[in-house]
Amino acid sequence: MADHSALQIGLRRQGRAVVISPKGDVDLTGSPALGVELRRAMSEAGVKVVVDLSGVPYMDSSGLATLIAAMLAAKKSHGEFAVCGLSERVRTIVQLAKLDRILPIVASLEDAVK
Amino acid sequence: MADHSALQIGLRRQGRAVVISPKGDVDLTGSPALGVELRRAMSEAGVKVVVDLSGVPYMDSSGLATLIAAMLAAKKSHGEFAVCGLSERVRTIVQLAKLDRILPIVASLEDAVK
Amino acid sequence: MNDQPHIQLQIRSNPLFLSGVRELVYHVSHRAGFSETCCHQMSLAVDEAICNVIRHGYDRAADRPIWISLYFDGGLAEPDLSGAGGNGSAGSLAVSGAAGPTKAMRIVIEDEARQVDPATIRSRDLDDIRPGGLGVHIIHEVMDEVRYERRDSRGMRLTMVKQRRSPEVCGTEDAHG
Amino acid sequence: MNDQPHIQLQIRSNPLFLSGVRELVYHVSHRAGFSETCCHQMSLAVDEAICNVIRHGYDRAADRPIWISLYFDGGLAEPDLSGAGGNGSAGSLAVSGAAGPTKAMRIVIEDEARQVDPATIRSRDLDDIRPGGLGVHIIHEVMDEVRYERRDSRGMRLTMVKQRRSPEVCGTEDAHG
Ligand SMILES: Nc1ncnc2c1ncn2[C@@H]1O[C@H](COP(=O)(O)OP(=O)(O)O)[C@@H](O)[C@H]1O
Ligand SMILES: Nc1ncnc2c1ncn2[C@@H]1O[C@H](COP(=O)(O)OP(=O)(O)O)[C@@H](O)[C@H]1O
Repeated sequence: MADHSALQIGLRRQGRAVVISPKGDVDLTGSPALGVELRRAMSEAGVKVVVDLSGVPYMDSSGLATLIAAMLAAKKSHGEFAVCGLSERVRTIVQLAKLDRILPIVASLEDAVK
Repeated sequence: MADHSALQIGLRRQGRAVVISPKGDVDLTGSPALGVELRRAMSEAGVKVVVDLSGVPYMDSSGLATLIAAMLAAKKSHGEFAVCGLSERVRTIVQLAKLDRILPIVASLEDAVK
Repeated sequence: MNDQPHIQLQIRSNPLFLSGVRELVYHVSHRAGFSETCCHQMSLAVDEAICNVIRHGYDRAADRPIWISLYFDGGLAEPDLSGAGGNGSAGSLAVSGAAGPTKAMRIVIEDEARQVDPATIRSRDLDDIRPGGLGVHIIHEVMDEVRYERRDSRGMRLTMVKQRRSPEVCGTEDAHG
Repeated sequence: MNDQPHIQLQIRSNPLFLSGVRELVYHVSHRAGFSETCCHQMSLAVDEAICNVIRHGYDRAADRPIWISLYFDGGLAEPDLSGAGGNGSAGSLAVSGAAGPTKAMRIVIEDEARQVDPATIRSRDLDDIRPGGLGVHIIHEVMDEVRYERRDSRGMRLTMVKQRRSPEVCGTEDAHG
């Protein structure tokens, strides 16, 4: 059984990027914390913010909304933002919401932090 | 999320051994099928029957009962029987039932088919 | 139509219960023979629907009731338990649980929250890219039927149906005995 | 003691529902702050108890009712949802869900099956090695309190309690905003 504990959020620098790695389900209980970390990371000028979803087995529309908010905020402030590491299941919900061409999804973490 | 489909039971020969590999939860719905396979395999003289539990994330007392029945049947017919591949979680329930010193548990499949 | 649900769940409107409800829905639908994808979809739809009750119906109050009823239309396999208990008696192979006669799963979610016009519960234009407003769209995408209505007394009722397509019998199809 | 359960589940006595109920119990107890081991133990105890109702109480009939009630004694954290919906407003960190004030989990399982003397529901001598007769032992091993009783009307009631030990706060203990 996968670990379905409450969301834990890792944070590290990798070159010019800040990589945010939630671990757990990004649902209504976890999305607010992810949003807080995203806004905090983005408040720093010149960084690229990368969300690595490889530790996220499940996401619902509250998680999608959090990612869209981050994307829009990045656009507004001319910052950079990328998402990577989507599991099959998370990819499916991104597609269901027709966000697969809108969210800046990159193939791998290596590409994302470039 | 682990695959929690209904129990699937693999069967193969490895040297003198018949290896039975249930995949899925061995609970009240799955134990009867495992029991059938065990009895079938044991009806053949001279084989060693090995149950590889590495594909079993969960087992309850109906699964334990099935393993005990197989062990007793093997004793009665002077057959050989071994269990391997217990996950932490399955090992815990074996211990709870105080069966860890009673069931013929071996460390690995290689040891089991020897 | 059988009007006693196979499973009825009452929870309080605390988001901490979402994951448990999702997993319940996932596992029982899987045992009823739906494909993994369909089970994920149904658990997602239930999650979205409950989130909406919590956020819109109950204004995020965490202690109000929500009822979730699951109906397996067409019935459900009854595993053959003979031989279980392991007393060594002969027993036929249990129905694998994946091959139930279930034709569709019906999920009904009810609350005591404020009543709204069902027509106002709808998806927005997705071309307008903004956070939020995705839940109802997702529910409609993954379920075959979706109907919101006012309950007689108070609160709302959401009925969702997912058909089980025949080639989606998953798992093994073992011979019986 | 609060007498409205946080979660109440009614299922029919079909073993196909066991996995769903186990997962529900596992996940909600995890969100209430119990350690993984304790969650596994509680889901195992519920599985064993329901199996016994199906096998001994209902003689394996698959369509009889079983009620499972979950009480989080001491209460339950209410995650802070502000900021959810992602509209960009500031929001404090949600309570991680692992740090609830839950002191104990109480699980009550009820049926309409034949009434038996609670004293006859007991574990056997485990030195006698034979299949079966392990469920009640396991339930007693993993739960802190176990009480079987006759219900007023008909059927039996099993009440099981598991204390949450304080050092077992699992997951992160993030600062609150
Ligand atoms: N259970 C409900 N009770 C009342 N209104 C609801 C309910 N579910 C959805 N709605 C309405 O439908 C709209 C669309 O919901 P949804 O697509 O989930 O997006 P969001 O919740 O982010 O607004 C909501 O804004 C709300 O007005
Ligand atoms: N829900 C129940 N209703 C009636 N009798 C029960 C119930 N649960 C347990 N029992 C009795 O307790 C005994 C021990 O149960 P258990 O330890 O689970 O082993 P087993 O079910 O294999 O006999 C059973 O044989 C039965 O007589």
